[in-house]
Amino acid sequence: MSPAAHDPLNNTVDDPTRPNALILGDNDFTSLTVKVSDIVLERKTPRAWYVAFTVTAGLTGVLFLMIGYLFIKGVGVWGLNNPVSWGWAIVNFVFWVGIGHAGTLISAILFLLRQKWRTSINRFAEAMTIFAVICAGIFPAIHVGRIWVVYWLFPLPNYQAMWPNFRSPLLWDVFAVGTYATVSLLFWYTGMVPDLATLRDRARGRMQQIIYGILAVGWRGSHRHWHRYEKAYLILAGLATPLVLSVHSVVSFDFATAQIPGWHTTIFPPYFVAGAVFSGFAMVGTLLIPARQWFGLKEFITLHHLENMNKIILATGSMVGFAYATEFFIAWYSGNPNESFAFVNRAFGPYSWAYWIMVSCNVITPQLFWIKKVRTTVPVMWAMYIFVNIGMWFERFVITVTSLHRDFLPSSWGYYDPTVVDILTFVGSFGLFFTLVLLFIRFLPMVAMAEVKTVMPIADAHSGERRAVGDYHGDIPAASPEGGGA
Amino acid sequence: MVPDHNESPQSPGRGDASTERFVFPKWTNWLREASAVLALGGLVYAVILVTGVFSPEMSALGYAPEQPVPYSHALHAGKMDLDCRYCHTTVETTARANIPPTATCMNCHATVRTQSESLASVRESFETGKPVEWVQVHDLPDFVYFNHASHIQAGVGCISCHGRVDRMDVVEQVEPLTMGWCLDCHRDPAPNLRPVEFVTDMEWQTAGDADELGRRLMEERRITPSEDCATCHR
Amino acid sequence: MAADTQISGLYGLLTEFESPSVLVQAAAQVRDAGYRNWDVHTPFPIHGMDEAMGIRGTQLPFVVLAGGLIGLGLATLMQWWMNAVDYPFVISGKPLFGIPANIPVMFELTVLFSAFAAFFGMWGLNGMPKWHHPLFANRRFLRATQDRFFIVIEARDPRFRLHETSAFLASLGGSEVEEVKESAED
Amino acid sequence: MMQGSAQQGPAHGRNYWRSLQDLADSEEFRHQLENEFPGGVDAPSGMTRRRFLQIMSASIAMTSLAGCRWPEEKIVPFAKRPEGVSPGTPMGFATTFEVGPTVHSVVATSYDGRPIKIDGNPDFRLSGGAATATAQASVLDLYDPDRSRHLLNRQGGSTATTDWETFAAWLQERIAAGLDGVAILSPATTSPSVHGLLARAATAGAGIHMWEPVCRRQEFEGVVRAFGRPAAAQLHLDKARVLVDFDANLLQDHPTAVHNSRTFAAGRNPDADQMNRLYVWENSYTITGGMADHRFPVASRDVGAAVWALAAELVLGEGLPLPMNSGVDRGELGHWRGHAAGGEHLGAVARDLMANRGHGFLAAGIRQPAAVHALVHVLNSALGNVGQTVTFRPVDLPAVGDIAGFIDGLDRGAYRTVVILGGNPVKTHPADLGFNAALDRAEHRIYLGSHDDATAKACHWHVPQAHYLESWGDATSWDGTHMAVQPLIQPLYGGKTAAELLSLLLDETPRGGWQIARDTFHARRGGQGPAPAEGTDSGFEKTWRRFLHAGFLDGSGAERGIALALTAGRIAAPAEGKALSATNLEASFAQDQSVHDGRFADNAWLQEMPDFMTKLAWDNAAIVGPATAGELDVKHGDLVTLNLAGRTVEAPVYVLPGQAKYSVTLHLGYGRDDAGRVGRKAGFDAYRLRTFTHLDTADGLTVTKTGRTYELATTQDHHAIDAAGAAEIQDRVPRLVREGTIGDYRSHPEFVDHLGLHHPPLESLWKEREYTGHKWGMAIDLNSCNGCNACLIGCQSENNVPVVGKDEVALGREMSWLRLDRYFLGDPEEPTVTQQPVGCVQCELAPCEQVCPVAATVHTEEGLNAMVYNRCVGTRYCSNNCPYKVRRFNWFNNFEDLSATQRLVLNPDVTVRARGVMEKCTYCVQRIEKARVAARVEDRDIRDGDITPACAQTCPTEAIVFGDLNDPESRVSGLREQSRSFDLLGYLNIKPRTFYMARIRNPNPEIAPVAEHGEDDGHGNGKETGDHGQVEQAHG
Repeated sequence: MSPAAHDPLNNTVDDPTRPNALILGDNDFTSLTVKVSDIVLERKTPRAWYVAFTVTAGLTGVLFLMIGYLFIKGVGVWGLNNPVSWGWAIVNFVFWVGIGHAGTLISAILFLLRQKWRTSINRFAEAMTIFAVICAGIFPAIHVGRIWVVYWLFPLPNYQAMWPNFRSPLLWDVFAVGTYATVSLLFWYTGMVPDLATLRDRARGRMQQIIYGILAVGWRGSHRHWHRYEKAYLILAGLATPLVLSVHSVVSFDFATAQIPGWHTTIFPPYFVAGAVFSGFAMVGTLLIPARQWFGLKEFITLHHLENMNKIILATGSMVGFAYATEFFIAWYSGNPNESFAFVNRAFGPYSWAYWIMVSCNVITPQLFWIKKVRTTVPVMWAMYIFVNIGMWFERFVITVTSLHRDFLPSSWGYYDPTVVDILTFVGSFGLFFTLVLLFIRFLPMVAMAEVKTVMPIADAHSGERRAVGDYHGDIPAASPEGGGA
Repeated sequence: MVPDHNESPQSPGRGDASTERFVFPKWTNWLREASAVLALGGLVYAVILVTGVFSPEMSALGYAPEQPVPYSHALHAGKMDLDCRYCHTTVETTARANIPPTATCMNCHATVRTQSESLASVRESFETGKPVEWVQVHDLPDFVYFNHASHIQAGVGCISCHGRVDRMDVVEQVEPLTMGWCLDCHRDPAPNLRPVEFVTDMEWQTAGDADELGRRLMEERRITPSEDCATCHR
Repeated sequence: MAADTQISGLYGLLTEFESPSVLVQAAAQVRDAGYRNWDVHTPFPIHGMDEAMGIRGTQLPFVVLAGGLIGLGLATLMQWWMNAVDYPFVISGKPLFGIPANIPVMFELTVLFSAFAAFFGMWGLNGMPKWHHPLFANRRFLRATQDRFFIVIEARDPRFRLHETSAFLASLGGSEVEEVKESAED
Repeated sequence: MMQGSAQQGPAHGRNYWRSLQDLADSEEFRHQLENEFPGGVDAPSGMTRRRFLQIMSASIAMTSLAGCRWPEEKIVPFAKRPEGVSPGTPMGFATTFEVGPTVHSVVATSYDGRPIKIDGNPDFRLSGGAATATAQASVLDLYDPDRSRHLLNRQGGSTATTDWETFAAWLQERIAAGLDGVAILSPATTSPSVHGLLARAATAGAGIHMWEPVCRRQEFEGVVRAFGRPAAAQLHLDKARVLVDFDANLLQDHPTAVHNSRTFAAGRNPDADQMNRLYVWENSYTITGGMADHRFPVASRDVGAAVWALAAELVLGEGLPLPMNSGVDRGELGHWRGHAAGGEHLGAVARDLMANRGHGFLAAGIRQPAAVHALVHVLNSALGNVGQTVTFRPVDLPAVGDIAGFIDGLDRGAYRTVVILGGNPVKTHPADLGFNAALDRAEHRIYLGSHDDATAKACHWHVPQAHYLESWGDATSWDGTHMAVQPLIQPLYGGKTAAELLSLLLDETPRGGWQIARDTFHARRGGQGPAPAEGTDSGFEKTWRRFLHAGFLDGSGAERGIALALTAGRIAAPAEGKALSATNLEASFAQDQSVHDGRFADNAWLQEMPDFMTKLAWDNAAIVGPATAGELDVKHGDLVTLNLAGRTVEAPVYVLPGQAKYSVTLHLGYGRDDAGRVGRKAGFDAYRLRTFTHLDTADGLTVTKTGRTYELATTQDHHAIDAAGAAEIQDRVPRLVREGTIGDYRSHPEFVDHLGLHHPPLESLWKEREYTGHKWGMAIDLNSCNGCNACLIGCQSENNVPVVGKDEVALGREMSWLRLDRYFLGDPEEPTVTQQPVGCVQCELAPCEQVCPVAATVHTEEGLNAMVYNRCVGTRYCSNNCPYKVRRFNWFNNFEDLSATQRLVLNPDVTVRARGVMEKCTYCVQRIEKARVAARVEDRDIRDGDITPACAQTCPTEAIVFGDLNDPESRVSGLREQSRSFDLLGYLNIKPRTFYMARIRNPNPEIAPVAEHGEDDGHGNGKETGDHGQVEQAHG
């Protein structure tokens, strides 16, 4: 521990007498504001950003080309077939929706749980949520056979006098994902308004002042506003909490309410939610590590934050592993031969390669986070995040494809191979995702300044007073200098 | 809106006078109400668009294309009181109500108005065997299977779908013929039922209560219109 | 009096603080002085300020409750009317209306409408968006969203007397008191 | 515009729904109207009702895409409506479809003048309303866009389009001096008209030769050897209790296969006192082998030895007395007793036959030499079966030469003008005779053929051949009935029939097909000279009309046949060849059930129809058994070089369970590089290995690997099955396809219930819906179904099921609404096989419905699982949730590439499905609605039997029964009550409306000791009583 203890940026020291600071360095309100908002307003955009943006925009172009081709030719351009009617498109949908869980989880659930360390990363995670949900939303829309009538899924009055079928899990999906996207967007935007006002007030260009001015809706930091704002934020967090649990539950209903062996499982909702949080945190980490490195945010997004995330990854990864084991147990214990075979086939059938990739990445890899050295070493954890991302994509692949390819009647057993269009569409969705992330870090405040300010020691109006247990400002180091802003 | 304050704090927290500040003019506060109105209006507009403008009612109602022969139903079916079935012979027995062959026209027009200019193309068709190309007015999508015979046998009058053809010089579509419209009658056929012998009668009115008669006919003739999708779509 | 505000085109008086703890005490004094139309402007919400300013709880939760109930009712009615009344289908031999299958949409619409209520309710109660405000013209006030803390007493407050109020503000421990002008009509 | 796109999609949306009416104003259609039916009709009044020009004009024409409304459509009525025609109402006409010596009496359905469907002629005894897959698919050939459209004249490397008149003038000048030096090469035909004309040609000096790649010559020779005269054996399988099939494939490769299937199935009713028993010796699995109670895989060349061994067992072992003139030497029999080809159970078979003398039946296949046939006839006679289960109709075989004589004549210079009456001999000729070189020697070569194929290209004149639906003609059925061939449509491309071409050669005033058929009909009734002119002889007209109406001349056939007495000379025993081994394989040439001898290579329905056993579509393959494949070290899909006597061809390997060891089956008719767009790339050409001396089987085949692989498209086992999967299949199939022995069935009629999955009682979470009106259901009797594929093509034809091509089939995207699941069970070398037709079973608690977000698939009041194509958005969720995987998705616009002519075959009563739309079996709901309207118009209720789905209509064994489950009197309700009925996957509590009747096998107790079936569910005693129809729900 000792070498780490000398590192001024290491706040992961296990010392029960001295809680780790959440914000490092000699930062006050001013320096925080400057450091974060200058990324958007002052600093010259790094050349690397332009290179990265060119690449991701190109990939986004590929995505739309593939969608255009799909639109002209039909869903047959993918590798789908009769037993496997859902392939990469649905896998990608579940994958992206899953990733979209971290943001709201961090914002909402950790907010309700008074986890102050969330403030440094919640903006980033929420943004990522929105972008992941956008990527996710593309797939169910384009995967239908007749894209031009997809609006029939909405309960709109029409001359056929028909309504959608509310018993279908796909319709639940429409509502769940739609609600989730909407509420996440509202939540993200609400949280961002004070920071947009900061940008407005620091912007020097007229255009910037106007645009950020419009977005900031006239925020002027009035406490009467803050009062309702905090209430609204709390309520939104309260609403988003069951929502975040429900979205992946509903997505899991797509599978769980079907009767295909390997899909028809009551364990799916919790298992999907755990997996979603698992993959979401991994994706947040994947993006956060380069971002904090390149934009000098290590003092705000500290090793402590990363370590906490790694602990959550460890916890949810273990839940996922437990779920895998439970599935097998139930498959055997139920005595249902079709169910048993579905799982034997997963592990040892034609798709066993996918299954074992999934298990290695999702179950074995995260267990390394038990080791403190592993969960506090940045390059190692970044590699782990990549593994988890891969593993979680394969989890969805395994669930979707291996269950479908061999169901009840052996006569209809088949095999599914993706086509180039499948692959490019998926790669293109990453292009879109990273394009949006790049635009976000270039044009919007990456760290929630107003929120971080609240957890800075100097923010405490009662500093010096004895802290109440569970107080919102709980973990402020007693030894930290007072009135740093003076 | 030039700020009236020139003192600039020297801290990095900006507010310095080096740049001009943009302050939104006062009228922008009206945009709040304006955007709310716009959002609500947009919603209403979208609903109207989907239910109304996209509906076949908008495009099909009143459709009255010009026909190659200026045949007047008002004259033949109205003034001269020809029965519909004189020309549309298969309507009672088959799915389609046929358009009469030229020969049917010539039954009369071999002797009546033999020199009329407007009948020139009819005579030509009869001589050459080349059919007259009529423009279809009541045109259902091809995935809809409508059967004239079963409706006629159930006692649905021609008028229910085609309107007062006996008053039309040029046939036009007077009912929307949309799925919702079909369903209205399938769900409550009574008002549109009449004794089978009067199906082609354009003037027929029941002396009593139409609904009551309809219900009686439904019972007598065991008319239970189906709402199953497969009835019309297969 | 309010009248002299009108004449002078004065919006109010503003004073600046550097530390939240001083601000909270200052706010309590303003509250105790009986001012009503005044406000505190801070870059982040300050714990204890509600009490210091004497702000009572907001109505927002009731707005949200109403929104949620509307969402729930709408979802229930919509699903029942659409699938069981207006166009009933026989689907997998199931009942035309059954609560279990309708729960997800009920839940989602409840949350959606609640969230809309919270979002729009909050901005509505805050009177926002409001892009124009006299304070925006003040250079010093730009730091209210960054690192400084302000107390503003509006000229329309019944207790507002330009000199007395100005002196009162100066006594609170902030920096120099400044006049904020009402903007000209556009 | 808006409307159109909203409903039908952008760009080419129109084509989806409107394929029928669309074509009407297209360029191609106008072209057809104006140019391609130019001539008048040759039978003025007889043809009136089918005047294509007039009738086509009744279709609804579509014009421009103008306007904001959807496109303006035009109605083109008749100028003068023909009598008895009402637009949009289908009409049926009886006619006859001939494939070589096989004659199918069919009813062709015409819709506004377009033939759209072929069904069996219900009035004709030998078809009984059923038609084979081939016969049903024949309608598609009519609209084949690659058919020859013009009479071609090829001279010196240039090809000129000409017409019939020019050709006729040239020909008549050429033969003005007589027919000396003229050779006619004809495929096999049963047409009395053609026979008469050929006989006249022979008299006039022409050389007549016949070449049919798959013919019954040896069968007739066998009859001659046994009985001294040619005769057609009439089978009465319903009277047979023990059947022995030596490579005969009686249920498929026989002129009366449809009738055989029906009579065989009739004899297999497990509820009757007697149930027949079938023994089969064959090298490659056939549908007959699939129905066998005992099947013995043996190389095709060794089947003869098996017959001798059986004869020896019967005569020497069981003391069967040999009749007079049997021609069998007892001493020689001793040599064959216990021959390996017969297998170890021959004694039991012999005893079974002895116990059922007069009720047994033995048959040899057409690939077996005449001597084997003769011996089979001797055994049938000896066992007293002749006159009981088999009778004979004496025939006169025309005196014609064979293809070797034809080539010889050309080589000698005796033939200078050659007339080939179809059959594409350039492609199908035996590889060893130098046919092509010989043909080149002829000065003038004339070819009548449907396609501009290899033979057409080798000839100077190519006359387009009329499709049978365009032709007047006649035929003779296997029982001798005089059959009518009459057109439903004017020849699309000015085609001619063989009789018409022959008439041009022979008659001073060439006659048309109508006149020729009438004249022959007249002669057949004993008349002299030409038939009376129309309208002059009312008696003649009356019978002629009755003949045309029925499609056959009633009473003209030999329904019973006669018994013949043996007059056999010595029957030679088969020569023993060198033992077969991995280096000395047997090549066994077989007709293909899809393309036959190659003539249907351009029929997309047949190409895509999976082989009933290999499930292979669009290809043939070198079929080897698992053990042989192991010895040869080849795998499924390996491309190998087949070498037979120095001739080589590359072919992919298909490893088929149950294939006789060291026997390689090669199906003929593929690898047609001269075929049209459909057949060009399908398979390899086995004719290149087939010599005149070894037309059926040949030893000495070697197989060498090329190291390359070839993608074979199958509709089952799309992907190689791993060991765990294979074991699971073996475990699962007995629950899916339930079967037992007759012993089990008689002692425990409920044994079927115990074969299912054990599960707790099934309960629904909600109150289930009651169906009080009609409750449609379907029974499929696995005991009768032999897997002949007829239902599959019937469904395809009725329901506009698209063809998707080999690549899509290989991906697993075949569209067939009905599929035949084929499962092998047991030892891969000697497996049993079962066939199970699976279409949508119309679950009452349909899993597909609840997952559809737009309610595109919902239940009707009668319990049908309706699929609304125009509502479907294509999420494919329903297909995922369908445990039977019977839903089919339109991955692309499958009708995009069809020309206007090809679209003519579509059934206008069924929506043509768009791209992106799910489709599936609907129990032919269009027929249900039609019956309902008919009942409404007639003001009555629907009766049992009013509605027959296409699959049930055409099933040769009547294995499919459709009806109202709420009607206690209906046939289907009766079947539901039987203890053999079971639900497929019933334990899912989805309540399928289609149920199956378990298969009952009748093994010889001596061979298979009374069995374990019914006990192998592990809880055999846990039987519960209950409604048998619901057994699985009551008990697992």
